[in-house]
Amino acid sequence: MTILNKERKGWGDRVLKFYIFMAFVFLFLPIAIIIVFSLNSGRYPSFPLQDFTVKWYKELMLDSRLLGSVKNSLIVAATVSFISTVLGFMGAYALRSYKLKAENFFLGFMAAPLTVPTLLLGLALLIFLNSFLSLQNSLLSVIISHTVFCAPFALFIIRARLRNVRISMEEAAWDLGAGRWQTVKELILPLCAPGLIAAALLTFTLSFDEFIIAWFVSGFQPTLPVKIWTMMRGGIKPTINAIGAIVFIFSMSILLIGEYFLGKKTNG
Amino acid sequence: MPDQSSFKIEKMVKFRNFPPIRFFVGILPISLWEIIFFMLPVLLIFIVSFLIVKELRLVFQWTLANYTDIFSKTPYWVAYVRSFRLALTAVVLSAVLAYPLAYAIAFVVPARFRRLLMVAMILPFWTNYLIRAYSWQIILANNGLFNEILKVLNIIETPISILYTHVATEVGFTHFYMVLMTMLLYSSMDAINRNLMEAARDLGAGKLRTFFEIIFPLSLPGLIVGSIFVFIMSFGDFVAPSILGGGKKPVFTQMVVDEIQGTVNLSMASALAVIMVVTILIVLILFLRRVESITAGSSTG
Amino acid sequence: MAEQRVLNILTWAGYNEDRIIKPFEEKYNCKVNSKNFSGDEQMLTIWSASKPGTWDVVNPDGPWVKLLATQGKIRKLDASKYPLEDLFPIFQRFPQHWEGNTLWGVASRWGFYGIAYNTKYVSKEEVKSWKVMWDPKYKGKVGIYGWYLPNMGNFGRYLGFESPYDIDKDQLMQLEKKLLELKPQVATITLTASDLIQALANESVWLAPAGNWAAVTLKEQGLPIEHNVPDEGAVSWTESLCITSDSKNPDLAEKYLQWMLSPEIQAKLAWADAFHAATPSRKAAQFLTREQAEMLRMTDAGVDIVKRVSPRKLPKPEEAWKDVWLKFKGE
Amino acid sequence: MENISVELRHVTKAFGEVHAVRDLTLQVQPGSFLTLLGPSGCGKTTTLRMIGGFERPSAGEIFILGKTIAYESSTQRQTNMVFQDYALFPHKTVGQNIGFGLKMRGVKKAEIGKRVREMLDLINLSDVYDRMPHQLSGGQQQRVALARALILKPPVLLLDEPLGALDAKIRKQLQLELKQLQSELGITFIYVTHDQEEAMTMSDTIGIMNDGRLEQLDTPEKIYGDPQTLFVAKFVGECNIFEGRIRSEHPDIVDFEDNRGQIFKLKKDSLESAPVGKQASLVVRPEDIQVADAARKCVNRIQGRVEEKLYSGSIVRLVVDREGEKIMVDAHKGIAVSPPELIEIGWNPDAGSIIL
Amino acid sequence: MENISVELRHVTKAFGEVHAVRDLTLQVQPGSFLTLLGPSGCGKTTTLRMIGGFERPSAGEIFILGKTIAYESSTQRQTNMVFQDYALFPHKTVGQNIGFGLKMRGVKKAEIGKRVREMLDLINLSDVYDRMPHQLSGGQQQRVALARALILKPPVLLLDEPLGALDAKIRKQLQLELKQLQSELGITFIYVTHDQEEAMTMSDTIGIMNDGRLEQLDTPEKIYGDPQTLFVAKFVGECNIFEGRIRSEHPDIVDFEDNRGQIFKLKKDSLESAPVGKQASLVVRPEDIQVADAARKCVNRIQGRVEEKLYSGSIVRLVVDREGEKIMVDAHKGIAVSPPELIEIGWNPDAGSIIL
Ligand SMILES: Nc1ncnc2c1ncn2[C@@H]1O[C@H](COP(=O)(O)OP(=O)(O)OP(=O)(O)O)[C@@H](O)[C@H]1O
Ligand SMILES: Nc1ncnc2c1ncn2[C@@H]1O[C@H](COP(=O)(O)OP(=O)(O)OP(=O)(O)O)[C@@H](O)[C@H]1O
Ligand SMILES: [Mg+2]
Ligand SMILES: [Mg+2]
Repeated sequence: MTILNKERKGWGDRVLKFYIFMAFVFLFLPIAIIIVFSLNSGRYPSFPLQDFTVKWYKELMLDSRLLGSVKNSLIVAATVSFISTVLGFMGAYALRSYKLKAENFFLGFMAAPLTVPTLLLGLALLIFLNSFLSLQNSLLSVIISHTVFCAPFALFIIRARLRNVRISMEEAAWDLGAGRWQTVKELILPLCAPGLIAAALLTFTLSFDEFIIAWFVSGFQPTLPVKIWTMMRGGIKPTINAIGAIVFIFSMSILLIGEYFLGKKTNG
Repeated sequence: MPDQSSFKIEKMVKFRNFPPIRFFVGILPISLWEIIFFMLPVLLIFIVSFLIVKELRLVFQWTLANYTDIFSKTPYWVAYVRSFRLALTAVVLSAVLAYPLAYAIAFVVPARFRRLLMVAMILPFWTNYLIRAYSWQIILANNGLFNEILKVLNIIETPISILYTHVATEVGFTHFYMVLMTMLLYSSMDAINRNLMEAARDLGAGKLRTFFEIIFPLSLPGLIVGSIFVFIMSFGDFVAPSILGGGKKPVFTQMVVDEIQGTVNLSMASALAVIMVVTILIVLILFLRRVESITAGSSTG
Repeated sequence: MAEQRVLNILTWAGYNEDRIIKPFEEKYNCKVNSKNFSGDEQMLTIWSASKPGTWDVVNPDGPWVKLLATQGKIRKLDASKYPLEDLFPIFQRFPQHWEGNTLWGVASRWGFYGIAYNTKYVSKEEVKSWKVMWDPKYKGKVGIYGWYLPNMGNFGRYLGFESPYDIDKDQLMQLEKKLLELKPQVATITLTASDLIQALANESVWLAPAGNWAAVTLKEQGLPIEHNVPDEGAVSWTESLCITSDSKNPDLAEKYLQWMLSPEIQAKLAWADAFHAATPSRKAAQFLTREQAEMLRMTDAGVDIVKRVSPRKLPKPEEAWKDVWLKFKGE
Repeated sequence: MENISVELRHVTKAFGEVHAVRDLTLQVQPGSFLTLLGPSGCGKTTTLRMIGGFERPSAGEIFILGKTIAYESSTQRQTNMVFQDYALFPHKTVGQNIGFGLKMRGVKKAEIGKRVREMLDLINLSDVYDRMPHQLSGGQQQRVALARALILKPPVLLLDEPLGALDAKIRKQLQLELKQLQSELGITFIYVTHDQEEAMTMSDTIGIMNDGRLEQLDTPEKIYGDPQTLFVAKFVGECNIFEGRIRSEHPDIVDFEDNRGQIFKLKKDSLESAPVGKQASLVVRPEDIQVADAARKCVNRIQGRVEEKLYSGSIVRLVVDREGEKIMVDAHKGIAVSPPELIEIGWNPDAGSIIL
Repeated sequence: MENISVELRHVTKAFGEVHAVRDLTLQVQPGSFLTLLGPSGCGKTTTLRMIGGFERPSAGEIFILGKTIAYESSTQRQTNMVFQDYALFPHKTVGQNIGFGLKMRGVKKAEIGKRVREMLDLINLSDVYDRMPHQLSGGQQQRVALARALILKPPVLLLDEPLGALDAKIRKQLQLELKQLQSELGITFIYVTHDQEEAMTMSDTIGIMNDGRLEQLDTPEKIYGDPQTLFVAKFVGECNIFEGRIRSEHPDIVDFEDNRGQIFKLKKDSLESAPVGKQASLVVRPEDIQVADAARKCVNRIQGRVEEKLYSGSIVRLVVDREGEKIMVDAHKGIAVSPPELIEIGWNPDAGSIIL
């Protein structure tokens, strides 16, 4: 590679690496706290710590409704993330190929769902989905509602990335006989992969974490945050910490294992 | 044979060659989704904001009362300004914190670790927002981790009050929005052709100048989108301002939440929401117009 | 399994916990769907946004029962079907539920407000009066749950209004003045009750107007939190179970109400996971430990507290009250 | 229409204020080799891009094999292009880049691999199959870009300076390969180059463009030997230009009088009519001018003093001064004249050409 | 050290398995014009990039003005580079691109504007000041890249095919401008080009590279007239090569016997010693070979049959068959021989050169 990559011995790079470390400490600190208190016997998380216990995990395992809500959340978040990324990509890609006169207006329209307070949006959607579309309160309602604000989100992210993909690449693919879809598959998708991954991850996260709209429209199939929210009426309970800890440890393990094997594959 | 009129195509950027069928295929699904599942419900809100609530029931009686009410009550405006300030602060903070992080990941970290870091960064946010917020409480409270550590280190004697001030709110905001911002910035920076940095260095730009002249402008699309998101989302959030900020100095969304949750004044809540949405949208569209012209050149390589 | 019947309930937290619902489902071979809310207004919103016939059982606070009855949203109950005699006497012919000889709902849980305080910082003497809230010593140590109804009611009692929800303009002005004086003392105005509990637990707040259940829940953990009803009195609350008029399964709903009133379940409800609060069943006490029953005042002596407090009601004119609250909050 | 491969009718292309191509009309026969030549920025790339379907003309029409261009569908494409900036796919290996078109046509993997390797041999890059484009040198990238289009053997191939970054040796070799492929497969080539020699030796037809306009479309010989405009004359090779007017017209010969009153005789050639008295220019190439002994046998003769004698390879360039007017003459390097000798130079009627 | 501008000592650069540059040693005098010439992929760009400080050598050292390269700091740079792929800043206008270096040096805005406009005039692009790079043609972009480096007038300028995308006219003009600037300002030029004529006419020194190695470093005349290796001989211009051995050595002249037993006499020239009996090659350029009358006066003569006669511009290329061996000869186009005539060709001792 270039010399730019070899200059890493400079102190500037060391400072930046230290910064990455500190940033991750900051990002992971609350999770560490959550994990610590999930193993603490006290009902209320406050210092000093009490005895070590795994009883919260045991309790958690017995709560079928809670586990059900984890499943619901996974279904919702995965679906929302997928639909949003697809819709967002289609929109962003269309915007790229045609200079819309009212582009700013369109973008404003796309940003609008993010500006409405979730509480109100949830209420409006509840009334709308129930009375106008007579959609029963269900996971479908949650998926629809979350996609409302996740899809524009994905659109903006992907659009920002697509702007950096040179148009001549597309022209070349097209010239070589690639159809629309093939150009997208062979060229656009790989080249804007970081944007797509970011969009998918962020929309997944937003949906997985959203509870107000979900609370309104989820009906009898609460998502995890809704479940947690109702469980927290009397203050947070360590079982909730235990869920947080499990979700985190589980996803982190998957990531590390996946990365290990992917890394092996690319090195080999 | 193409008719002459179809050649007036200068408005289209590249690919002006393609009639907009494809364009509609791309743009329609998301537009329809938003029109059906967003515009229509919001239209409801809009209509409701011109009605009144009596005895907890909507009364079909057109009125501007909600709006005149809002304009006449200063607490709303104080809260509005506060929301605006907090959101702007959140934008600045998360940008300032995220930028070096994205930069470091894009340009300092070896390529094979980049994906790992990007995904690892988002994982803490798969635990619930509320749990995280309470976690921050534990850290920031008077008898919390932060103050205890400072005490042990003999830096302070009496605890610093952070929890239940908007400093804590910003900590809560920054925690997530910094990651959001980092992801967007990274995805922009990753696309920068490294030759350009060499060229800038060759022409005598130091690392700093190279950064400001090349990397920064080319990462602007990401920064702008990130700022828009952070602004809107922090403006609309009420969890961090309530749980961490303490609610003593309520932000605008807390007022709206109160109207729904505490007092069930749906029409008032709708009116508040309408005001909020409209102002944000106006700011946004004006902002986008300026920004699009600034970053227009960087679109094609 | 033949046609499994379904019961949809819209309740406060606790009523749908596994320990309570599971045996019911098994016993009647049915499925209970539930949704929790955290305020009557919220409940109404959900209810009215749902399709008619969605809900079988709703769970409003006492003062709302008759309002719902006049709107025709709930159906009459057959008093003979319920073990009302198991309840403390005060709840047997509870005025908020009876209209002449018509019964609209049954009491299912109750509690009262007062001052929750941290015994490390606040003495028992001080909390004999609401006055302590304004004590400069506790500046920045007072927590408030951000719902206007209980707070303004409590402070109304402090100002000597016997019936704090039926006050005139002048009295409201007095209340407003007091509230605004309180603002500098306040550390936090919380969105939910759990936030207030959290604040008490991490000692960001030393004292707060709160329901007794908050203190009970904390005390159980060995935290130095006590609860006292000041001498000026306070506000109380009751939750009621009602059957909707458009219920598709009124008989199953009736079974559910009976189930919820059975002493064993009442005990479970009292010591629910979400939070601990008193239930009106006198017989339930035998399923609780002595300490538990005493903490919740589920004893013949304890229940007397109800006489010293005023029931939480809807004020008139509501708008004026909200304005006062808005000023307090937004100050 | 059947036997026209590519046709442009009054095609104009404007980018905002900038007119890149103006009123271009052009026909290319199937299997022929057309080269577009012109100064930098004259609109060559834009023309190719319009034929390739990447830009829509602002006005005018383009036909390929008798049909208007289908800007939409890419599967039925009749053209392929070698891009001036290569446009290699950065995330694909060299092999994948070259094989891309075949893959799009659903050719089997093994077959693609085989043909890609053949192409790599052809462009002398057998050992880079698995490299990424950014790991190649500039010239290697250009060859890959060429191979990527070539492998598809389309009816019409558009090449935008496909050999510009290559050294003379490999360039010559590839010129031969290209020419051979072109005639073997009957592909129509539309070729852009800056190398005049390349244009001259490879093309059936050369189009000289200037500022978006097509100045002349002709065989290489005609372009060189019988330029239609002064621009063409000056742009292609070097030339001496004498200003003057037509003096008289004979069946085969035209008399041209230059501004100094000397009369030169010229073959009529391509001149259809030579209106007597009209202002015109006479163009004579340096290598068409004879010196010394040979000059004395010529019909048109000029006296002049040798001012400079410059060696370059196998020829020698003389600058002859005719009382202030400089005339360039190319001679074999063995010539025995040297400055400041007074000499006679001359040329025959078939050597010069007149531009009206 | 003082009077050496750029020095490379045993520099090697490997990209993984690929050795782009091998053991390169080189000195460039201040104010001189060095051209690197070589086949595509031979390591020219890599060499320039190492001198420019963009790549660190895998082994060896590089000195600029007597100091090793500071890869870290860019502010004190002694070199500027014209990149082969231009590397124009896509988000800056042409004016901002060209003015970038001056801006970095803190030059005042007005001054920058003035100097940028001067540069734009120099490169014949006065009217694109406010355009974005992607709105320029390929050749225009290249000129902007050139201007961007040129405006800084550094002690050492590195140019990687700076005129490759330009047509002959503007190319000639810019060659002159560059040469003039170079000698006026005393800038050291290290230049990469594929155009041999360009290399010949502009350079003080030419370095011929092959597969990462420097084959010969010499003046253009020597490179052309006295190649040290067969590779150089073949790469620069065209040549006829006779294989054979040294037969005998005289004070000034060497006798060379080709494989057919014919003896040719040659000037010793650069040959320091010519070990008798050693295998060697004799190189003769086509234009150094005389035909017909002139041939008869030559020292070395060969009989052959004209096989082909190819016209190209002002010269004619004869391919002469010497019983299976093809010999290329360039003659003036007036020559009166044609296939399959039997002719005599020849050259004098100073025309050929021997490669051991
Ligand atoms: N990053 C890289 N990784 C692997 N090989 C490389 C890399 N960069 C260059 N090479 C190889 O190094 C050799 C020299 O490359 P370089 O770019 O110096 O050639 P060049 O002489 O400039 O060629 P050209 O005239 O085609 O531009 C080439 O064979 C090239 O494929
Ligand atoms: N997108 C654009 N916007 C404005 N002007 C443009 C654009 N693209 C090309 N031009 C202008 O149109 C003219 C023709 O450009 P074109 O690329 O066809 O030139 P070219 O003949 O290929 O030149 P070169 O030999 O330098 O590649 C040039 O003057 C160029 O500056
Ligand atoms: Mg071009
Ligand atoms: Mg190169």
